[in-house]
Amino acid sequence: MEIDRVDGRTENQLRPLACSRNILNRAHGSASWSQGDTKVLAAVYGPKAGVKKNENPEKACVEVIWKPKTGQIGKLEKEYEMIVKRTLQSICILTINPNTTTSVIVQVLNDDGSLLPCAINAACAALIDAGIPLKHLAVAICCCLADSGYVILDPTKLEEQKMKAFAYLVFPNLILSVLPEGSLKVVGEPMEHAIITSVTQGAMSVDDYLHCLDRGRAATAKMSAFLRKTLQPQISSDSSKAG
Amino acid sequence: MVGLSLGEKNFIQGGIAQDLRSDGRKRLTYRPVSVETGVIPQANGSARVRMGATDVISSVKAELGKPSSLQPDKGKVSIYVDCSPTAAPMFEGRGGDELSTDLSVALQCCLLGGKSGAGAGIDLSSLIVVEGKMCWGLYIDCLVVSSDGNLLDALGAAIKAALSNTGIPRVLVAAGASGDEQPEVDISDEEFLQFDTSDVPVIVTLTKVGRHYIVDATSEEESQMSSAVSISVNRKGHICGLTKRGGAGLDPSIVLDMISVAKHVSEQLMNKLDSEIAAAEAVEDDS
Amino acid sequence: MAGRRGTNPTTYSPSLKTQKTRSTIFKDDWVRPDGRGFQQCRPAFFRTSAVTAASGSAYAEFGNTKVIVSVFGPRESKKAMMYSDIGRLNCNVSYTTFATPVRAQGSDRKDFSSMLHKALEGAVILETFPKTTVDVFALVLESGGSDLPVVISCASLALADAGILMYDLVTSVSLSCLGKNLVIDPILEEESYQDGSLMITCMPSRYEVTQLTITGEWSTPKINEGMQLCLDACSKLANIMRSCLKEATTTSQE
Amino acid sequence: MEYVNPEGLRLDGRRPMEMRQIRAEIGSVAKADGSALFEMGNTKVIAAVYGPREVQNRSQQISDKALVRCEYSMANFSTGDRMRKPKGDRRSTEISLVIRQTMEACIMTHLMPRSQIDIFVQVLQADGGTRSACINAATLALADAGIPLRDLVTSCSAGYLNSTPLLDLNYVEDSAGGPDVTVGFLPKLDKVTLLQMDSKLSIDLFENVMQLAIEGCKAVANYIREILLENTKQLEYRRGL
Amino acid sequence: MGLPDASGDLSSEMEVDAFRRLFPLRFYERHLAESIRPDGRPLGRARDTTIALGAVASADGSALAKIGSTTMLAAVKMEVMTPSMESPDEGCIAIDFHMPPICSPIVRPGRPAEAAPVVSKQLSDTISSSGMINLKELSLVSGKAAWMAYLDIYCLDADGALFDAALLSAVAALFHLQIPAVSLNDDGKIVVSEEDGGKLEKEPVNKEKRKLTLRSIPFSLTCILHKNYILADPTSEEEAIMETLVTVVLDSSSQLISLYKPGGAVLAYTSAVQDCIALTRQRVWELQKILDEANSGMEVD
Repeated sequence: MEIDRVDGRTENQLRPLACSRNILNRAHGSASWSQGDTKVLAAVYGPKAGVKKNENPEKACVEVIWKPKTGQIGKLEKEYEMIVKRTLQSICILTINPNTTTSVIVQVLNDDGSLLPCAINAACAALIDAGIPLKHLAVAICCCLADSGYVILDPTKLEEQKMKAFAYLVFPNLILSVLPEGSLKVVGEPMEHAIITSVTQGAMSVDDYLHCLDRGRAATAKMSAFLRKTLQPQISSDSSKAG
Repeated sequence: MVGLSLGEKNFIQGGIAQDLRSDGRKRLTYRPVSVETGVIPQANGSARVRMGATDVISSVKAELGKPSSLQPDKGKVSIYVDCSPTAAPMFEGRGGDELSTDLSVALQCCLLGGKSGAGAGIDLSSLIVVEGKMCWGLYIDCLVVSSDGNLLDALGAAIKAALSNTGIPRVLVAAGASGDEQPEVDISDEEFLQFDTSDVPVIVTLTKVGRHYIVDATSEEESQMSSAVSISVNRKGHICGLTKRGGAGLDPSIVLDMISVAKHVSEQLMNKLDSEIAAAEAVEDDS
Repeated sequence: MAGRRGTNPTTYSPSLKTQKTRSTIFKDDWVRPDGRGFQQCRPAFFRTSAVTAASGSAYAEFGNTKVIVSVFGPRESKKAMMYSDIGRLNCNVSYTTFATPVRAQGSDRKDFSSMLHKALEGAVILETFPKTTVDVFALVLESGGSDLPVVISCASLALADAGILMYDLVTSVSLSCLGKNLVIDPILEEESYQDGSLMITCMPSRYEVTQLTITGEWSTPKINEGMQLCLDACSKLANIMRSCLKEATTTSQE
Repeated sequence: MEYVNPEGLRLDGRRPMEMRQIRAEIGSVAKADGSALFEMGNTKVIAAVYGPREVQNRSQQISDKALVRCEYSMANFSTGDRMRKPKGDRRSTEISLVIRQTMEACIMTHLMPRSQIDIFVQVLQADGGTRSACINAATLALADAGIPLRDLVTSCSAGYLNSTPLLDLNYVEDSAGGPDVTVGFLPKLDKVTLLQMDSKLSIDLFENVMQLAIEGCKAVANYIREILLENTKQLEYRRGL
Repeated sequence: MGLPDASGDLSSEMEVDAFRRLFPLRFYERHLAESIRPDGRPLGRARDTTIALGAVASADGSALAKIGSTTMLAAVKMEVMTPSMESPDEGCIAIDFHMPPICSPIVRPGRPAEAAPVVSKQLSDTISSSGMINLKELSLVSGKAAWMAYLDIYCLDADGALFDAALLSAVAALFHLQIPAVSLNDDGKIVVSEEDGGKLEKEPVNKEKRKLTLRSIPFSLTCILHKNYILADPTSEEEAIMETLVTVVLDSSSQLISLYKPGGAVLAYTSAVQDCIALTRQRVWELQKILDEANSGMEVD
């Protein structure tokens, strides 16, 4: 099937990825992540002493502040804050630093489609940069479904508007599980097949959704490889310094 | 916040029971009232009223506006009260908002009459310029500068004084305006309409301490009250509004008794205020 | 996406703003819009425990006036306030956007909140929950006139449902002065062209007035008459509320 | 627009170096520990001081000096157009901060550790120079409250319009958009403690204008001293000394 | 999970209520192992659901929906606006979800609940995604006037599955909505036509009261994922203890309108997703029936 994408990509092709970390001096961890023209900056502060509001003697607390490129914070930003927060909570090992708060500030630099997945990727990279203990990585992607039924990945803003429906999906990615086996595993399905987060908009059939899942999952393998590649050398240099 | 010792509390209560209050007054005597008018030159009318250590400023600003479609033959009056933090540190920031709203509501209830305008101190139909099209809106802003009890009475008196000080420019309506358009008007710089404030009621607050009630309570006395009833009475002796503060219940017969006492006291207060206002106006004219 | 909308455009309600002629009420044969007698209240309906999430709650329906009150607490005070050996009562009254005939934006009613507080504080035995706060939150689902009295009566029922100790139930009734007539428990339409109003809040068994508000011009005998009418209605209302509470306890025991 | 006419007179008839009439009154808020009313022409402010007293919010307590707080508010009727704006807008917050810093610098806070001093200034009428008037009123109120001060801070503003340095701008001159220099001055120590300027001005002109404002401050200081002296005499007299 | 042994030892000696408060997770897991929930429901069963149409007389359309004790009141008020330049033939629908302080102990006046804007956004996304309303039906005079439907949903009692109840009440209120009959008056304003029609109205724009044609109605089901269990329609207690939620919205023609899983500690495997969708299919059928019954009940009256 031939698909015309404005920028000449094939249906499975992602836009060029770029990630740089440790770009802010004052933050404990920071990263910027861009997919084509969509660019998000994330900063992590913490773990710091928990404030009274979200104090929990057993678990660490993650709070997310979403800063839009322009304008005021509305319902959309509140929803994104909540989704990013819950997604990050699921990958952090919260029991290590009980009664602390980790703040993640997500600053949108430019929005050209797939904004939420881009922000989740940036936040995840920033958490790694800050050295927050994680269970595994989270890799996010946007799948778009056109009227004719074909699926494209990582759409631009223009494509998002033209499409019938789209799904933001976040998948886990890990090499070695640090958690006890069995508590997460389901017979017959590897963990990479599960989803952390799913947000959809527009009507689609259930089969289309499952198709999106497959395609998104395949693409995230590439993204996570990229993420690991970008983060690896710095980690080794850090440890050599420490050593 | 008034922090009083047990002895002080007993002293105040005992004094009231014996009709001799801490500052030497009888139960139904007001503190000296002083009125100063024209204190805010930018406003159409203003007055500063002091009752003992209570000090309030009231200003009246008139703006042309459109009457509400429900009452096309009436002007609009609104009253706002602001408690300055100078009066008490607890009014800092938003701390004075609650009291401000309470006082605004009580003043509106006491001075502006019922929904249809019956019993209002200000004749709303005199504010109309062109029926259904244009009217004066009176914005009465009050500021509590210093607070030593009995704010409502002082504010009521200040509003009455400010209204007698108010001059509203005469408006000449240019002919030929019809239909939807706003009529063209010419606002006079020289000619002013004075208000007839003889109908504006005065507010008398009776504060119940122990078994007795007193007028013009100071803040120390107010801290000992069980409840207080503010009654606004006009020159005809009719009740124009009533609100109650304080949680303690009152027997209905006591309420009626309080009303008759308030009527009696209001006459004295009204006369005293009128003479003070006249004196203040005379001073202002001289200067 | 079709639901794309930026700032909402300005809108207006197409309802007819008919100028009610007040003159009709001066005629001798004037009848109330809902056909009640001048001294007849609307049928009152109460139900307790309307909200499970609250410590106590009540729903009240007087004609078209529908109100829910929830009581939370006694619980920790919201702000770190000064030590107090008596409890605090915190009241809030708000309206839904569709409660009034014209859709309203600002739904919080500060003035009603403070009136509700004044009406209740005398009846609640604050000494029984020192240092803590009892929150009384009211939501007017639909406004059909005499909103505040209904909120007050409903709130006292909710407090009783929450097991907060009170000296007595608090009931409240208002009346409107229309020309020479005194009509009790007015509906929205009557309130809009009233000459004066009188609202009484009382503890019927103790025969004590906790709150009284009068607007408009009144002569003393008329106040007398109005107060008596309201007090009688209050005690009738108290009976209805009491039977509602009794019913609730008997059904829960079964 | 012409702010200085050929005869050398300003819009309100003053000469360029002339201040508006100033008037002060001590003890205008009976319940406060110290209070004063200060007028500069049509600008009229009231300041009230509460303290030194116990710190209200424990977390703000400072162990070796007093906590100074300030709130600036404007009455609804203080300006020509009636307005109802929320409390704590940016301008009020900024002026509160300026007044607080200026006053804190001259209060001997180390003498009153673990205590709190509240300064509340209320603008009754605004006609330019509210900042200066507030500082002057606050100084008087602090002195009235008997709070130990290093010196009496006084403040005055000066501007530069129609190539003329002008002392003590009123509202019309203030809103002309020209440079506006506000100075806070400690007369005994002969030191400037507050200096603010909007718009731009060449360095040598700036010195002239600032010097003019300082002269204004000195004049205010003299008046304030007189008022305080008078007040003290009154107090003595009342005590029968 | 932290202290399985300690709780295990104590559980035999402790009262049920105390055990429930101290070890809520263990308490639930014991129930789940027996395939039953503390309120007596099987895992996949939703709570009793009722809909009452026309609960608010002052609104043009309204409904009260209850799922267990979660109660939602939704009402639509119609106002007139000038349509935007891009779509002169379309009206607009503004959806807002409120959590007044009465509904839950965590909401206090002056501080809106965190969940309220999120649910609000989810509702407007779902309703626009489903395409249930043809915005062209809300047009009055092309380019001049169109309806703005204000749909406000108030949560009266919050006990879990807020979105499900809110969507149900919103859909029911739109179902009940009757667009008033209006006409254009001389000033170019839209006014309600008078019943007797005695006045000389310029032109009736909307001659008689009419209902919207709803194309396909979306219904939703929220499930909790915990280990390998799927719990349909959670209460607020269950939501607080087990945090991973999946909300599936399907419309009457079984199209997937939304699959919403905002993070959470438990990962959703494809099989679990399919199970949730299957539960929702069943629930859609139930809800459709309840809505039809509520409607026929209205018509009988």
